[in-house]
Amino acid sequence: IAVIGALIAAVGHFVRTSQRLRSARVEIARLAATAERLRIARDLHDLLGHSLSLIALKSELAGRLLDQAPERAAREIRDIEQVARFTLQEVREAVSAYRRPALLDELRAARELLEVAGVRYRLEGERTLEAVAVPALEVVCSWIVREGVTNVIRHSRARECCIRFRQEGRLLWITISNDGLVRPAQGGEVAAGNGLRGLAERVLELGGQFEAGPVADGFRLEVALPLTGR
Amino acid sequence: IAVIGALIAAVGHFVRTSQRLRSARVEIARLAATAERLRIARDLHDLLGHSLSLIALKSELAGRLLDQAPERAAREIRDIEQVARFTLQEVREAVSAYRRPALLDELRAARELLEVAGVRYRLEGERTLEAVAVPALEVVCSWIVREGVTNVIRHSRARECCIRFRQEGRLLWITISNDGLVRPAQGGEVAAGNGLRGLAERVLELGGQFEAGPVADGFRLEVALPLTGR
Amino acid sequence: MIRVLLAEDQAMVRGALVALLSLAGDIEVVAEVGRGDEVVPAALEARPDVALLDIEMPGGDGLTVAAALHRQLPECRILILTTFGRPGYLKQALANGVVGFLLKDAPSAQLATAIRRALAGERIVDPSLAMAALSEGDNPLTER
Ligand SMILES: Nc1ncnc2c1ncn2[C@@H]1O[C@H](COP(=O)(O)OP(=O)(O)OP(=O)(O)O)[C@@H](O)[C@H]1O
Ligand SMILES: Nc1ncnc2c1ncn2[C@@H]1O[C@H](COP(=O)(O)OP(=O)(O)OP(=O)(O)O)[C@@H](O)[C@H]1O
Ligand SMILES: [Mg+2]
Ligand SMILES: [Mg+2]
Ligand SMILES: [Mg+2]
Repeated sequence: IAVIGALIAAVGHFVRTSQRLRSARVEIARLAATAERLRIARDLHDLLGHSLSLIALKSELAGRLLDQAPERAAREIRDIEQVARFTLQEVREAVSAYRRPALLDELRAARELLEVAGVRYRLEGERTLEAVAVPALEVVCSWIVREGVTNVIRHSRARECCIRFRQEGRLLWITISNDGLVRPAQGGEVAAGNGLRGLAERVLELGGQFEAGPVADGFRLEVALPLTGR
Repeated sequence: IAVIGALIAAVGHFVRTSQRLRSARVEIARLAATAERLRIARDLHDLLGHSLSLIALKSELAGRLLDQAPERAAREIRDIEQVARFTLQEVREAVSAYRRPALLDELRAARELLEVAGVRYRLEGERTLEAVAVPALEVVCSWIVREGVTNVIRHSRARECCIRFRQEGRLLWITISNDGLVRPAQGGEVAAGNGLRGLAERVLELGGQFEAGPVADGFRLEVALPLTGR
Repeated sequence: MIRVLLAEDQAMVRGALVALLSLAGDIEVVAEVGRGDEVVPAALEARPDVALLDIEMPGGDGLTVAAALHRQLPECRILILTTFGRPGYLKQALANGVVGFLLKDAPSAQLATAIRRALAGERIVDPSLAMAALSEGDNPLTER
């Protein structure tokens, strides 16, 4: 009887937990969204509050000065233009930062994608990555992972794909390699495509090194990025 | 033995469900935050990109016009001022309006605000409210509470404020009253303002009744909403 | 003349506010500071009727500074100038002896009116700031 009691209790608990699972979802989503909004509100406060208030005040002032002190009005107007342009730039950066996927999200997405494509996935040197933690490189790293993994899925019959991070002095190395090359590219040359070319340009711009091409049994993309960022 | 087996299975299930509960939380929170961030990024981009570009252009133009056509320059400057203030207001609304406040949250916030403003607060008929529970009316109720309490804090020297909910047949009555009227409005007339006017319009639209004005010792806002919602 | 102290860390904003207030005619800015910790000393020296405090400043935020100023110079009416309302701000401001909570970008005529009304003993809260304070409540994540 004690056992049956325990069983009933356990099942009851299980049912309640399932229900909680469902209602928790809604609640958690709401809280997370709110938290995110508050965070953005804080960012915005710093970014926009100052600039737009300044523009409002200076334009009112310029309007008042126009008759009596036109040269002072002209100075205020020049300030307004500068502040507006500068802020516009800042907003663009903030917006693209909000859109930017974090590297860890990107790696998780890569794992899921490879899994459903039936490709075994290995990640090496994740520790390095955390130790390094360079926000300045996060965008280009995410880009490398995304393009590299997309290519593995599109162009190979890989059974395995490995993403490796490695630090060597002031360089962060990222290697994405896979087996199952579909057609050995002619003369080791890689067909023209926009993905790798764009990536190479960005990496060189950052003062890094870039290499991509077929290897013995597959394909390898290898990039080195200077840890000083830019 | 079958019972024990079932027990173990149930407990195992329960443990796994709990684990799922935990990892689901993280995942849901992440997704919700990302969704919110993307939505805000989009809004901001559209809103701010446009306004700031406009300000930059108009200030450049105003600078050029200053000597030859000062009155046109003056118009541009007025535009800039308007755009800047309007945009700031939009940003403020965007940031706070993503979450429509629930009525109970609103009432809690009202209590806190009145408390720190040194105004005694009474809430009557909370039970009515729960019994009634009309989601369709929640937004307008929240709005009434917010505008009413803001007005008490802004326009009165109240020592006491009372919010009362009351059901009469198919009508939900909400009364917000306070003592400490600052200046008896001339002839019982209430000065024009956007807050009460907007509220009155909405209430009439919903088929309700609206009344607001000074009373013997203070001010009273009284609204009736049909419980059919709309 | 109404004697005003202005605390605002951004020099350009401060300059524009001083110029605009001076155009009002009956207002004189008797002290300008760019840091929170300079507010009380400057106020004790200049004895303003009204203090306008920015919230985010180096050397002490406006809400905390308001409490100290209210203690040391209780006759000075304190107004907070800010760009966005944040959960808890209005509450804390009122608790710290602040009588007005205004938008930094408000038209200067509105600001001048608020200064006069504050001096006459009224409390002034910009509706959109009150709104933000009311609708957000406290950070929901810290409640759990
Ligand atoms: N992992 C890989 N396995 C096999 N071949 C690859 C791999 N990655 C790239 N390639 C080869 O290199 C070429 C160039 O790749 P790249 O990413 O630049 O272009 P793409 O993927 O064809 O087009 P896109 O511009 O959409 O990226 C590919 O077309 C493919 O032939
Ligand atoms: N609780 C109150 N105590 C005293 N007077 C009040 C009260 N509520 C409103 N009033 C008077 O009614 C007027 C109109 O209120 P209303 O909310 O429409 O406008 P407002 O608060 O002045 O501006 P806003 O458009 O920002 O709401 C106020 O200006 C005030 O004179
Ligand atoms: Mg590609
Ligand atoms: Mg109002
Ligand atoms: Mg500041």
